[in-house]
Amino acid sequence: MVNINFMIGGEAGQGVQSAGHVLGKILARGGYHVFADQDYESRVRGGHSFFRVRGSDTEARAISELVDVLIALDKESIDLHQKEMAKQGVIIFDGDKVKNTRGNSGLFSVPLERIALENGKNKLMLNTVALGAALGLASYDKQILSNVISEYFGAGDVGKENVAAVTAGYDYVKANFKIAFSHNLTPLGDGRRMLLSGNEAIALGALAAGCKFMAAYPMTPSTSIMEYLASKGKDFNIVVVQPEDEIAAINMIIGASFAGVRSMTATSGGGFCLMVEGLGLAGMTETPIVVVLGQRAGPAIGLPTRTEQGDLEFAIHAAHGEFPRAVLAPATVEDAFWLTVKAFNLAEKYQTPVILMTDQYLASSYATADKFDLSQVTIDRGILLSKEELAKLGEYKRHQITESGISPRAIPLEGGALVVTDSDEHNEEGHLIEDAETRTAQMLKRLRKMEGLRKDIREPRVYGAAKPEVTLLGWGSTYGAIREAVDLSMKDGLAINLVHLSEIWPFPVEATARALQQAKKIIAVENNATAQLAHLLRAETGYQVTGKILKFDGRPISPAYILKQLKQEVR
Amino acid sequence: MVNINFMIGGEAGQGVQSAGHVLGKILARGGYHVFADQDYESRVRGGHSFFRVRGSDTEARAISELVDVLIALDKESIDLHQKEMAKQGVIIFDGDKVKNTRGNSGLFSVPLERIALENGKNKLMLNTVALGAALGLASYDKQILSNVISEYFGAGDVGKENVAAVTAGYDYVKANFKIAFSHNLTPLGDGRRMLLSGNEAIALGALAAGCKFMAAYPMTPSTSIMEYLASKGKDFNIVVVQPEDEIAAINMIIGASFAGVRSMTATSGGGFCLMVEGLGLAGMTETPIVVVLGQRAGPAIGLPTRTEQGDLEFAIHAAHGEFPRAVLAPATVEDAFWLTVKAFNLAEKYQTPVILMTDQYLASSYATADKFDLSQVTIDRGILLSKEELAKLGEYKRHQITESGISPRAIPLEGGALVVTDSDEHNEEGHLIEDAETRTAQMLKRLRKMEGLRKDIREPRVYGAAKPEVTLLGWGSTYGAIREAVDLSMKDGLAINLVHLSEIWPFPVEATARALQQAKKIIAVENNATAQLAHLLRAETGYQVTGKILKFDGRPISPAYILKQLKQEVR
Amino acid sequence: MVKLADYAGGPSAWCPGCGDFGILIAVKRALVELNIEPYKILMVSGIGQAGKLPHYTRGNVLNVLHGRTLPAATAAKIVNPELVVIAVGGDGDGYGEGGNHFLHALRRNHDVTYLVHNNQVYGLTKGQTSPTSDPGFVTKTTPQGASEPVYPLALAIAADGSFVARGFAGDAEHLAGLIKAGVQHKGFALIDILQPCVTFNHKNTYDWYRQRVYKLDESSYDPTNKLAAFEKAQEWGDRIPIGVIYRKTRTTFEEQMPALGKGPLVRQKTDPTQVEKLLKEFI
Amino acid sequence: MVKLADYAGGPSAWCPGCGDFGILIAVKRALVELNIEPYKILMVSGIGQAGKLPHYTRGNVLNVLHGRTLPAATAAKIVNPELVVIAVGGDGDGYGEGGNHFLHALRRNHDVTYLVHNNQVYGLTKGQTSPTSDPGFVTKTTPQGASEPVYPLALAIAADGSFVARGFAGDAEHLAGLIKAGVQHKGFALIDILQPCVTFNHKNTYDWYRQRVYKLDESSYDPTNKLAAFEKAQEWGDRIPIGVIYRKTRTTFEEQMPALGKGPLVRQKTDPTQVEKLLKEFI
Ligand SMILES: Cc1ncc(C[n+]2csc(CCOP(=O)(O)OP(=O)(O)O)c2C)c(N)n1
Ligand SMILES: Cc1ncc(C[n+]2csc(CCOP(=O)(O)OP(=O)(O)O)c2C)c(N)n1
Ligand code: SF4
Ligand code: SF4
Ligand SMILES: [Mg+2]
Ligand SMILES: [Mg+2]
Repeated sequence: MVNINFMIGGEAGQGVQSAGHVLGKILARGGYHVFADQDYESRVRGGHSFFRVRGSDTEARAISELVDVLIALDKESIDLHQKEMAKQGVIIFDGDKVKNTRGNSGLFSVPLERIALENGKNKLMLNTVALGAALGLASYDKQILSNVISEYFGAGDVGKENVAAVTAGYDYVKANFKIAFSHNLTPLGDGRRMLLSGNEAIALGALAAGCKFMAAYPMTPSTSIMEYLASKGKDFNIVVVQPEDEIAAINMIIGASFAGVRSMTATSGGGFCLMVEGLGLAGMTETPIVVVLGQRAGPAIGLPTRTEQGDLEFAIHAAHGEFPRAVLAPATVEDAFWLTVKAFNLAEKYQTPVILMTDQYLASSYATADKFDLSQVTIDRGILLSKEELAKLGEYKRHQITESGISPRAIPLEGGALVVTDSDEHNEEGHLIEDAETRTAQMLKRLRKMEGLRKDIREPRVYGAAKPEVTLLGWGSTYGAIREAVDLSMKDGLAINLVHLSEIWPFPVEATARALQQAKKIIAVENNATAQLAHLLRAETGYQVTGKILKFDGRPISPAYILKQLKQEVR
Repeated sequence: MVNINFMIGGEAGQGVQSAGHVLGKILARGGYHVFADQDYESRVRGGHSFFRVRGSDTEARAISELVDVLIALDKESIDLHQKEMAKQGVIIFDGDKVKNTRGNSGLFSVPLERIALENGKNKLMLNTVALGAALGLASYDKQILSNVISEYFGAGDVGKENVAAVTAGYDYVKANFKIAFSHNLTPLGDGRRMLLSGNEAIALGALAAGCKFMAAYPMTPSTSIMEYLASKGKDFNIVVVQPEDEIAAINMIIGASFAGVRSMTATSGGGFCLMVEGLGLAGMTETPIVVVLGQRAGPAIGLPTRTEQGDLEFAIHAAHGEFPRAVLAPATVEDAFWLTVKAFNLAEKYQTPVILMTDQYLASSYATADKFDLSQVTIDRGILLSKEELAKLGEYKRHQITESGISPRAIPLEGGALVVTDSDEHNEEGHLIEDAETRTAQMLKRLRKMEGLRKDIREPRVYGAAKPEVTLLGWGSTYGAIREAVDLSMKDGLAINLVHLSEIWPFPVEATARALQQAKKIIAVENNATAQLAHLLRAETGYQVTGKILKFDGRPISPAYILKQLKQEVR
Repeated sequence: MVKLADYAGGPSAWCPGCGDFGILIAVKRALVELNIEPYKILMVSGIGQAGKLPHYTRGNVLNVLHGRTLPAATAAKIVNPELVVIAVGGDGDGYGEGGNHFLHALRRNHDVTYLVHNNQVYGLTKGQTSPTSDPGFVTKTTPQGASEPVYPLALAIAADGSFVARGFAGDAEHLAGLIKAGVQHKGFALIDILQPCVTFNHKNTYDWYRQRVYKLDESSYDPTNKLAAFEKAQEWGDRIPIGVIYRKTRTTFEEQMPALGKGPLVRQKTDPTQVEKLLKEFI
Repeated sequence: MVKLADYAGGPSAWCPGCGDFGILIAVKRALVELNIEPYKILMVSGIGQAGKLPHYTRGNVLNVLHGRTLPAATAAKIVNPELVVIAVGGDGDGYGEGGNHFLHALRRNHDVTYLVHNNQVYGLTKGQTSPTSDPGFVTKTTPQGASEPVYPLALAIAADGSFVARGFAGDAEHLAGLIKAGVQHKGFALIDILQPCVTFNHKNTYDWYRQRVYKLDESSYDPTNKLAAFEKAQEWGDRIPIGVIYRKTRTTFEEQMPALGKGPLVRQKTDPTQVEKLLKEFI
């Protein structure tokens, strides 16, 4: 099994991120499974950031913590990450620039800047040189390297210079690194997998689902969704508005959806707080909307560029009053695409808000995925009356009471019928009322939609031992890490399995209870401090977890962390 | 046992509310226990509203639904409430004005307007005439009548005219009502009880607790709290600001509290939604604030003048991220006073937000209460360093890590030390940080405060049979109604009890489990559609309710409603 | 031809004599005179007495939250520029809770007509101060008297609003004319309407307004001069101008959106396979 | 005497060359020249690059949420008028997310000094459009170019702000003068500061500003004339005025509050038994 971990470390502004991204692309092009994540501070220049890229010949679902090749763009990167190096790991650094590295082992100096200047004519290309050096160590296919680099930087001069730089880095290592490196990366297959981040997958999902309107206010880690969609505005007939605040954003998408198009917003916890009243409005007026909630470490501003799963119970209970909603939390980049599509379908089918929960980890991690089969994308707009149907109907009632709780929808102007809705409690016609009977009938109607919705929620994923001694319970972005921890533990002889939810509300009560029936020890694994899924699980099923593996320092949960904690839980 | 129920019905603008309030005062002055509630539409004139006043010689904790005397100021009041009349109930109406009342029984016409014009010189005083008539029926003490009326309307002409009007109404009935009326209300004792509403109790509690700053944006049912406090601004040195919106309100009280004074806001669900981000800011910066959340029927605007308990789980989980908070929900008007005081103490002791949950029902219901013993009010400002203590300390760290999680507080300028806090994760000094260790330490520090807080939460109230066959579980404002239902059921021979929470978060896990240990059937009684306390109970204790008595039509739960539903649950 | 009867709505819950009735009549008249059928109208309203207006006429109606009319209204217009979008709210709704949206809708110049029932008080919640209450106005929340108010017209001009007008509920005919002009104007049209609240505002009554308002006459007043308009917008006291205070031609937000090139978004079809070309970028 | 060293703060996380450094220097200088000790200062800041400023100097610091500086700052001032309260934020923070508070703080005239680091872009979130981005400014969220901006100075004048000024981060000395004047001004003092963002705004650079800014000279420009000030506030393009654009004496919010009659609220003692007299009203 081939499995190699690269890390690129440096200051914000040194191009750590783009170098990491290109490295991922190069590995993916060679047929490797790639998983990459990033760590950065809430600043634009300086500080310390790093990007980890794992290449593997089997599916790579998380980062493993031991680094085989560290590209250290500054001294701090060596100091901070030395302890994470694998036994035979190599640290590539620029000895011309970084001094006083005595006491560190595995160091290999490459005159990055000098080579960049000589070959790329620009010292900023030292990243590219370093990539070449790193891949030279692993004797990677040189042609793939230059292909990807030239695609990335274009066919012009910049592209050519970068190809020269990467090649020179590669050659330098080949010529000067004399010891045998631990990994030899021969390309596998033809490498037609995509490499994309959680946010990119969501943006693509929104386009595939036919989202036509997005209003959002920038907020890490969700900003890149709106940025991506804005760049496709003209081509895909989607309007992206950056309004004055998040309150405007959610109320805009309600207006847009009422006017007839699929609409979404994306934010993080702080912005979501401001959207809560609008969420209730969507619930009351039965307006379909999709809200992406990219979690980060709270409370308040917290650690704005770091990850957490601290908002689950908030998302489920957000807004005063009671109304149906769905809460989905993709496990992987692929899930992010498909659940975005599903979010739009559920929102329109049940005419109610759907919250798609990610976190900084999933949003900005890159993973390889088979190309999405777009023919599998279905668009279910729910009961949406055509002009002809409306004409036949005669009188139209926006909030008609039905058995399913779903009232046929009509689009203002387009259908010719008058569409009336109210944020106050209203009658079937949409006009405000005060009486107890109509109120009760409309409440029950709306809440009945939960029954249908619940049937559309998929069961938890169950993975691992059939007769587990230990069951790990997780949700959302931690899937990959927990699954890998299960694999590793099984190899160690532990009968362990994973029960993982990516569609959380309405809670799949029976399916989850069934999945836990065999469980002896249930250990919640969550990227938060209070084990929110465990709390919800008990409320919904009565199952109580016996242990908790938690992390709330803004950093993602890794397989290694789970294993370490597991040792303490299971003795 | 004396127990009489009055109802005054009419359009908004006809003075239903003030008449009802005066009636309550009159009964209270005669030594009766009074409970009164109101029902009104979201409009200023017209529509239908009513005010119910119950007088009793034992404690009156809720409205009983059978009306003994209905003062119908319009025909609609007769039509709507005829069915609620007690067997021997009397409907007082103005036969000169209201025609076509055939088919209705128990009607007694009093020429209200004519008497008002003759005695009060103003037809608007017909309310007062009607009060006189109603109390004439019950042969109430005439002197008390005129005393209270003249206090209420003042010693001037208006007062005198009203006294004349009430007397004339009284006399008219005495002269013309020939059948024996079912109730005879002889005054009891000296009547030194207060009659006040939930909101008035909260406002008084805030003043007693030394609240010096309130910022709030008008929202039913909480507006009258700010209105009361504004009227006392000069006398009690409290600034009340009505800012541009609720976001400003909560951020203002955070600023005010940081600057050193006890601060509060009050709102309803919609406004609370907008405050959620600020709530998290208070949690993160460890700023004590008190937020009154007066619930009304949601979602969205819902039924803006009507009651509901639909926001419990929202309040407990509101805001992204995880931080300590307390959620208190007064059971009675007395509770409203004492829990307001407690809210300020908890907020300052634990330096975190406290949410005081009421609802339209409690906020605008009136009840008699023994005069609050102000000597029992304690002010616990927590660890607040004096100038001297700070000087001794040398270096001051706003977010010092301590065993209790509580860091000593200092007031900017006043203490001389620099007080620094940040909405980002921060170190002990209050400056923003990025590292995992400091983050974890500060999270744990903040969450440790929950341990102390939990100890300060009182146990559930338990009332009724020692060995119950049935246990009713409730929270907040429904206490009176449920307790009365327990009394009535016990009389019917059912072994039943009540377990009631008015301090809900941190959830009193052990005390509640203990209280439920004996329970065979647990029936949740909640003024909402999804039984939120029941959900929370299961999450916290594992106890699952066996039945639910719910109501979500915007109207309060009455003892009679509980009994009726109970028959279906317990067969 | 559209008739007044086509705009007959449900029974109202306003107080007898409320200025809102005059506004309701003016709205209906304007739409009838413009010969617009109800199904082409979308009225988006906030919460307050003013926010109930759409229920008392006919059209598509989206009644939203307190203060949030403009985001919903402007987005609906983006999605379907063929809808005639009218936003309606009160002074608290629009200049208090919704002040930020007001500012930004003005600058972005969405093609929406915005009617503000400005009674200088909070009506529905029973008489608290409003951002437009006259200085010193005493209410239960401001026993010391209100602070200095916001100046909606001056602000609108400062924000480069493209149509800034003031009407008076006591003159429905003149107001109807303003509403017509507002609807016809391409861009954001603010019509601030002096609206007596007979129940809670005993200062700014019908009489008080009647004694003061005067109509701007385009023959002697040029509403395209920004500086003059700013000065005119300050006039408040003995004389209060009504009419179009400021007018300007400028690009609307919708015109700036390349995505609207193929017509209303609401009529664009979705074909998931179109995304195929994007997927390739990730390989 | 207070020295510059008394205001030495922690290491900064701004980009080298950022205009924020000039502002930081100006703030420190102004406070030193005013001889105010750090413990008397309360800096309330929002979220953004600008919001970090208080960490780089010394004083009491309340760093709040994005857009919420003014509510927190103004309330702190009400509670303790002896505090020198300075609010700090960015253009997105203050005119975008916080636009409503901006409007209303101006009209209420709280005695707070408000510094807006106006780099015409969102810095901390890496380069999106801002409400003050020049029209047509292309960012990742506005590939079609930004819409018309908000005009903070014009708005502030329209809102009857009592001190409206513009400074330039590239001229720390002049800016320090403005900050001093702002702090000394009784009432709300807005200082909008042109601040080059060397990383994300490649249009409005140091050079771009330097070529355009000129100082208003009180000998030839009268900042008390509202109409002239409104006109001056419109000037943007080849020439951009810096200095005090508008100034007016008017009652502060604190002065209107009867509750402040006995001195700062923070020093008022609490005696629960005082409530006894109120309880009687309920009997
Ligand atoms: C978020 C929120 N805050 C407060 C309210 C309560 N509320 C309803 S209407 C209103 C003010 C009404 O005043 P205005 O907008 O001037 O309208 P008017 O009734 O005077 O026409 C308020 C504060 C609400 N519904 N939602
Ligand atoms: C409610 C909320 N929305 C969004 C954000 C994300 N955010 C942080 S700073 C910022 C904008 C920064 O721009 P600006 O205020 O102009 O400050 P600058 O960084 O340019 O100095 C945003 C959108 C946030 N922290 N909170
Ligand atoms: S309260 Fe005032 S604004 Fe509301 S309906 Fe009555 S008169 Fe009109
Ligand atoms: S991104 Fe711009 S505003 Fe932020 S620190 Fe860098 S240069 Fe300054
Ligand atoms: Mg109003
Ligand atoms: Mg900025």
